[in-house]
Amino acid sequence: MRYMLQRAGWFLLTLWAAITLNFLLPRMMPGSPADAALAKLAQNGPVTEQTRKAVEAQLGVPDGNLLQQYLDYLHQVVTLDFGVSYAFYPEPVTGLVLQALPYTLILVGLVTIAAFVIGTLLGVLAAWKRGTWMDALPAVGGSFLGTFPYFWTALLLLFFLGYVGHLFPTFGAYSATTVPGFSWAFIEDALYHAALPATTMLVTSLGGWIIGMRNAMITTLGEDHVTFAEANGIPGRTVALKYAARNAILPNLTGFGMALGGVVGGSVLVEQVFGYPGIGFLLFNAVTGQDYPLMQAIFLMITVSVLVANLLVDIMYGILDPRTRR
Amino acid sequence: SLQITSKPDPTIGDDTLLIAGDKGTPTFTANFNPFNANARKAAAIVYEPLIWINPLDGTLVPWLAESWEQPDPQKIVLTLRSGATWHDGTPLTTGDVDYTFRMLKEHPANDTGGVWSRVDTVETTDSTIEITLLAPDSPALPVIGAMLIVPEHIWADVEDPSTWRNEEPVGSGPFQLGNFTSLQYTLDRYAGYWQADQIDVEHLVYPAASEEMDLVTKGYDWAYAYMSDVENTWMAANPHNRYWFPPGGIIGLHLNHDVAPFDDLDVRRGLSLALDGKQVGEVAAEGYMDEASQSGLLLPNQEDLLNPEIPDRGIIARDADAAIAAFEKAGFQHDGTTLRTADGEPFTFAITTANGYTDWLRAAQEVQRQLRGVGIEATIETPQPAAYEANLTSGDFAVAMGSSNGSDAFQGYSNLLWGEYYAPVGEASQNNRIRYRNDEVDQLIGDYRASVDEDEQARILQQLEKIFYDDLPVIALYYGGLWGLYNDGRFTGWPSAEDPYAPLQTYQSSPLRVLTRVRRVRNGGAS
Amino acid sequence: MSAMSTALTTTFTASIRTVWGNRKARIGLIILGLFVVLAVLAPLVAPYGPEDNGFERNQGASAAHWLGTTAAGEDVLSQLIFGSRISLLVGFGAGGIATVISVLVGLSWGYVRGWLGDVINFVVNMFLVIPGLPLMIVVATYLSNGGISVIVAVIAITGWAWGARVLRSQTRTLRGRDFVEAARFSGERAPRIVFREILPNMTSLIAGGFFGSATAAILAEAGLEYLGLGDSTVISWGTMIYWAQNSNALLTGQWALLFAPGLCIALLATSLTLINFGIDGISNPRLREGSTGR
Amino acid sequence: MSTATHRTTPSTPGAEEPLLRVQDLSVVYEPVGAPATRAVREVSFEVGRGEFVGLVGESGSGKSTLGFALTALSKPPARIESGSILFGDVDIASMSAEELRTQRQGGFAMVLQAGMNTLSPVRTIRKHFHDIFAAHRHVAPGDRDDRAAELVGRVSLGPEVLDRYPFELSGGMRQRVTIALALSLEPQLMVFDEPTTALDVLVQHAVMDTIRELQAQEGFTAILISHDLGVVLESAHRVMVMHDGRVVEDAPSEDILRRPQHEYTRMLLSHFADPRAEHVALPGLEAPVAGTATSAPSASSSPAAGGGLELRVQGVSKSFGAPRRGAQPVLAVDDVSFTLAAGGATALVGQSGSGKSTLAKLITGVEKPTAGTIHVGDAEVGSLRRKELRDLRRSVQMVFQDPYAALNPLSTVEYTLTRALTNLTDLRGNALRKRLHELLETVGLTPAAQFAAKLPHQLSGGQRQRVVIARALAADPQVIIADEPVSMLDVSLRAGVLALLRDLRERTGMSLLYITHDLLSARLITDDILVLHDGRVVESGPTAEVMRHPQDEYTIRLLDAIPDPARVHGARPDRGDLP
Ligand SMILES: Nc1ncnc2c1ncn2[C@@H]1O[C@H](COP(=O)(O)OP(=O)(O)OP(=O)(O)O)[C@@H](O)[C@H]1O
Ligand SMILES: Nc1ncnc2c1ncn2[C@@H]1O[C@H](COP(=O)(O)OP(=O)(O)OP(=O)(O)O)[C@@H](O)[C@H]1O
Ligand SMILES: [Mg+2]
Ligand SMILES: [Mg+2]
Repeated sequence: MRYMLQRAGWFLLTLWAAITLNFLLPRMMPGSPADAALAKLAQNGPVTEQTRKAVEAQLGVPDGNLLQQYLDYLHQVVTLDFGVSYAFYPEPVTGLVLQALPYTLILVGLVTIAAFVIGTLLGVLAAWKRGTWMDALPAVGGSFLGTFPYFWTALLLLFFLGYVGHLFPTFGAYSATTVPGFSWAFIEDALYHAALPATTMLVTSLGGWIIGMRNAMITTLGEDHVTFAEANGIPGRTVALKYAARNAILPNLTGFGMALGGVVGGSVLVEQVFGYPGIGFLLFNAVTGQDYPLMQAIFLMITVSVLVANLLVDIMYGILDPRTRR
Repeated sequence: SLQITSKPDPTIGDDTLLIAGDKGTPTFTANFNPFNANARKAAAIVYEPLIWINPLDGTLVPWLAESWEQPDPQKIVLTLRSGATWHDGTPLTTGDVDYTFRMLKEHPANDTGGVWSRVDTVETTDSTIEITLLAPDSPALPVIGAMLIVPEHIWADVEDPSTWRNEEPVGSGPFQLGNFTSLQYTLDRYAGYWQADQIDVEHLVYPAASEEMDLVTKGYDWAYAYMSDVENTWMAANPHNRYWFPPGGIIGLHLNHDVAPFDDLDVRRGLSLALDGKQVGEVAAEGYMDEASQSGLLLPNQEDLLNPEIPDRGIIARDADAAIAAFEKAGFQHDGTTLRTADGEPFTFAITTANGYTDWLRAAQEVQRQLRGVGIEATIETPQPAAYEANLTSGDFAVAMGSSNGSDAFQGYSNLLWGEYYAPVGEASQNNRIRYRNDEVDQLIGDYRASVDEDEQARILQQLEKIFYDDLPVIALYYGGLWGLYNDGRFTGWPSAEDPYAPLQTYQSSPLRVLTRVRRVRNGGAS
Repeated sequence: MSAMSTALTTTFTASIRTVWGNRKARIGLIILGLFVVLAVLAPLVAPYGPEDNGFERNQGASAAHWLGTTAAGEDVLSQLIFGSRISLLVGFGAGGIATVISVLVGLSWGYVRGWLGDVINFVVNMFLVIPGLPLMIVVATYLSNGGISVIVAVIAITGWAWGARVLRSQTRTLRGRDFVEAARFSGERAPRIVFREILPNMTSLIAGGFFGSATAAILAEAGLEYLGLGDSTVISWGTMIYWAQNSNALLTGQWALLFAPGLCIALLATSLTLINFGIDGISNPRLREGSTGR
Repeated sequence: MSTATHRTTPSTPGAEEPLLRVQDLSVVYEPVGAPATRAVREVSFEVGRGEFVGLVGESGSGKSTLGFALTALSKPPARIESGSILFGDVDIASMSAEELRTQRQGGFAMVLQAGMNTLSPVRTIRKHFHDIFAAHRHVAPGDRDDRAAELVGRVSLGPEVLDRYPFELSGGMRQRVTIALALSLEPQLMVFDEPTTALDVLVQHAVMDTIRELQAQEGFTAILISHDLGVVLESAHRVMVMHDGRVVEDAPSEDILRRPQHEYTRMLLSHFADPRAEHVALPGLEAPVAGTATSAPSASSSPAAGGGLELRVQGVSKSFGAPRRGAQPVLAVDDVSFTLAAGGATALVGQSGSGKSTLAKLITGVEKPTAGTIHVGDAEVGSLRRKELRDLRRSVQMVFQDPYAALNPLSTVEYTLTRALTNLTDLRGNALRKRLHELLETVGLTPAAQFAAKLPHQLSGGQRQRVVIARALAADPQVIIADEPVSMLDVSLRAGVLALLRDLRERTGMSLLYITHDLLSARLITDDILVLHDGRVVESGPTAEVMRHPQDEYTIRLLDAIPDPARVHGARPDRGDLP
């Protein structure tokens, strides 16, 4: 009981500190939301004193002293009402986030899971077929692809398959003519639009999982219980999957938890290149637009989901590793 | 090599103009409140101003106001056009104009033009609007004229017009909102428009995807973007693609006059002589833009305003020896390689430019290179745009890349140089960010504001040009371009250097004028 | 300390031999070596200065400009060669700083007990929980004036926590070893035990962490530059892509402008990953090359 | 090969056709980036059906490698270089992977060394059985649970273990499960690779009994690999002795015991003794005769030595907080009192987990007692602060159990000793160097200069243990706690280290607390003994007395657990044969 309380205490403290940091970080940035808005306007010609006044009146920010802002912010966090965005004024932050979230969750989330599953399986295969081409290809190939800069891979795919090949759409999560909704036409369209961004992320993140799993597998394969299973004539597939892989996957779960937690942050670079209306894009706009409320909401979401994902991994660990069950 | 060509959407009809006039981030939110900074760009043509001002040379074109007069410098009387109606058929009256003024007064957040910083009272009759200004202020006319008029019968019921999103706008412009989705919206021709006979385009399509890549590949009819190597990109993509890049402002070095040694004219002169604006423009704008005149005018647009006394139309040639001489006059020493201050320290300063403004950055780098020629080692600082804004407004800079002047020559000088706008370093000043103070200039600006005589105004302008040339408040480098791209395959009548009736800006009120002149190409000729 | 140095030299040469003995690692070392040579000898190797912009703009490949010229009239090949300096600097700089921080934190964290450990745990968790790239973006925006050193700092600050965690658990394992207890019986004090007895036994882990961080740093720098949040005045592979993108290199058919720097980043990062294959072999002999005979 | 006697006739009857025929087998390890080692060299032998063969030899002599080869489990980097292994009349090498796999049922099985880790940590015992049954389909699905229960019953475990995870079982139980799993294959040949090494003395004894009984019942052919000649002699009909990759002797157990041919075998035998005997001796080391337990420090102690200190332990207890949530706290040491006289030598014996190391930690101040007091001389250890504790280390030092783990692999001998000298003494510069050489000479590492420069991996196990002892001696301690200092060493090295400890004590007059589970060594070097059981002292007194006439039942069990070949073969090794 005391242990649980202690754990919960640290969890809450971490959460609080993260929330506070999320408050402070944006405010450390030089310039105000109005400056950001004016900088945008200034690209269409010189901005006058009067325009600044109007913009400042519009955004009406920031309110009061830092302490007051902080208290307001804490109140927002507790009530989950983050007010109105500056960069997308006068859209409410919650609406913006809720609109972007599904795309990110589906695109980045599915890709993360798929990358983990495929990468892990390939890693198992590579370790099992060690020293053959089935090892070399995924291990070296995967890690080579993994070193490609995200955005660069994205740009190349976009260029060759999108603009030159006209095979895939080049922008957005669905076509302008499709109505978002739960219809087959929309889902098909959305999948078509997600193909390139998904491929980019899959290709560049696969390598890490392959190597991680391969190394863990090789270590496990040398362990006595695997040798003993082989000595008992248990078929190779069973040994590879039920004995070796089942154990080797454990150390990779932590990484998977971190990756899952990062999903809601979206993939700034990929979303940016493909004009994908996810959280990553939103976040980039929030940062460049000095949009404190939006930044805070997104940061909070990421922080909480990382914490929660880690909690889930702990639970998953418990299920997969009986040693931690007690 | 791989040449990208345009592949227009076959579903777009002959009467439909594809315009890259708005950019999704990455999607559109429905916001057609024209006073809102994040409004959809098309809101600026759904609503109309009283007077349309040509951003190229500042000429005024009667729009909702069919005429106006300035009986004295403190009064403006506008006569409203009859026959204009709102998209719902309601007639547009002086009541709407009156309402718009009142609404802006009540909601300063919407008064982005700063109308109420100049207006004292507004009185209307059935056909006229009489405006009394706070002070003799003849240049207030274009500011007031540019104000967009909104319908009282709709806006009066809105609780807070400054946060209202106005998702189904009812305006008076040539087009009304058609279909809106988060990735694209269309405007449809309004048959009841007061000059409907001038509108030949049936539909305007504004897609959210309007990156350079899209402009070239998706068959846009009209776009506004700085396109690197335009000949090999935009022009090569379609035989009917055209471009026109007239000057729209002056890009130069903005010197902080409250920071030594930039308060010293000899130093400013030295800098000016050390720099070759042509070369800077060459590097920054790939040769598409000319060297800027130190007169502060946009040449050739404003050629007729130019003071003939200014040598070489205000172009100051690079002369390293003269530059060094000027610096030496200011107490600097040049030892053959390095320019040193009076204390013997190498002279160095930072050039501030906003991160992401790549043409400015290229310019700053070229300036840096050229300054090495006179022994100055400058550094470059690239804060994010918001921080750049904040730094310049508060005077926290020494030398900055900046843009100034523009279509309204007087407005350009007064914004930049008027002592009224002066604030010491540390206090905010949005207009006179260079912290310039000159009694002679203040006198001239006062005189101009108090005058309604065009000849006198022209004379005053020439004097201001001369001061701009002699006193070098900013070092003009090259012209910032108005990057118009269009395709004359399906539509003709676009503005051009020969017929500069409007710039090709896709934002603000410019499209209002352009769309009254553009005509469909009817039989054949389409690509 | 000479005993230490001979011991380290012995283990070092042995490690090098193990790494070199791994075919993949050998290829990695060769590639890395090439890049280092290019970077060091850039002024001699590059045909032109990286900022010489007197050439015709947007040229394709030619004898004078093997990879063409940029939109500002600079020679792409020369930029590519000089750009290796920044990538290496950022990679080794940020990777090095991140590694040092993770070593300092990870080892002390693994060694101390009680509330201090909880506090460190808390701090490290914060850095793990705060989203990396966004944090990087915010800090980069905040410090956008400092040039490449800021980028290095930003990447290092956001990149050490994971390594600290790994090193901490390894420290925990090692601190229970008899030789650590024995050092205590020899009257050694805590810092010396941590950094003299424990640390050298984690060399391969630390080296692996270093190369991992360096790879991440190189990619992060490129990402920041691409987003326009880095220092666009320096010439690095990241800024080259940024400028290429800005000047529509793909539209003008100057795809080498975009392709070459990306490939260089990938190659450099790959070389570090390949070296890590060999380092994995030091810490875990089972990973040394070989086949299961299956 | 010259001295090896090849005996094809097993000493047990009933062998017609040999089950296993090994001919000129050589196995080589070819690791990447390291030189190749030939671990098994030209070995030839035969094993008949139902035979129980022992395979002994010191660490690294190639026993496991041979075992793996026999059961076709050699994996890279190991490679069978030459020779053949005939199982029945098939050559194992000629079998395909699938044939081999099926052969594992009803063929050959292996119980791996370090049996603690041979079970998958995330699968229940039942699943382990089911996997085997499913792989070979020799047990109908409906009968599998019953069969599994029966098999665990054969190794004296209840069916409830089937639903446990390996980590929920003790080491001995795990080892039994491993044996049951191997049994489930109904093999004709079973290779046991050190099945009891990692286990406690008492458990070790029980597991060996199980193996013996099973072999007698089931009649499979058994090959028992062990480094402990005692264990092997107790069980096997025939013994093969390996040395440096070769089988140097192969003879029936009795012959080995009575007429060892090979010099190496004789050496092994010479290190075998019964601590209960009146007269106990190893080469170079003789135990004090029972009843004459007087080992006052000899007068000729070295001038540097400060003589011994008295160690008084009074009513000391130590409990550890619950290791897991919900579990009971562990009372590791329970009300222990004893006094170690200045210059005396006391043994602390007991099975694993009885609290020996904990007591050592309490005495050295690493842990604080929950109750009671410990005095070293005048200092009360429990109340010392960090600084004072460091001072205590000048007089109380520890010799660690595992010489491989107790030395930093990256530090030279010189560094290790210099650090101890700098920290614990005032010697600097030349004086320090002189003392360092003196220390090395004291522990018999000569020439000192040569050893000083070595790294641990360049030393043999015995040499390493000497360095560990030298480090403990650096500050001329008055009390030395030696926590199982020889348990990791081969027999051939063990006696030397023990002799060294005893000599040191006699020369310097320091007090020695010798912790061990090995009663023989306790008998050899201590005067008094404490038997610890579950944290409590169950018996104490002069060592020889206690060994010869144990009172407590636990002590008797401990003594009984010592392998005694004589019990099986009805004879003690004939010492007279030895040179
Ligand atoms: N994987 C390996 N790679 C290289 N050499 C090895 C490997 N495994 C064992 N050896 C070497 O082979 C020789 C024999 O080892 P083996 O494990 O058979 O000895 P053992 O008699 O079983 O010793 P122990 O009693 O310690 O278990 C040793 O010299 C050892 O160092
Ligand atoms: N730090 C600790 N925390 C909790 N329990 C402990 C701790 N150290 C020892 N114990 C427990 O105290 C008991 C005695 O352990 P100790 O190490 O003293 O035994 P030992 O006699 O030295 O055994 P071995 O022969 O295996 O070394 C065991 O049950 C052990 O699990
Ligand atoms: Mg072995
Ligand atoms: Mg112990």
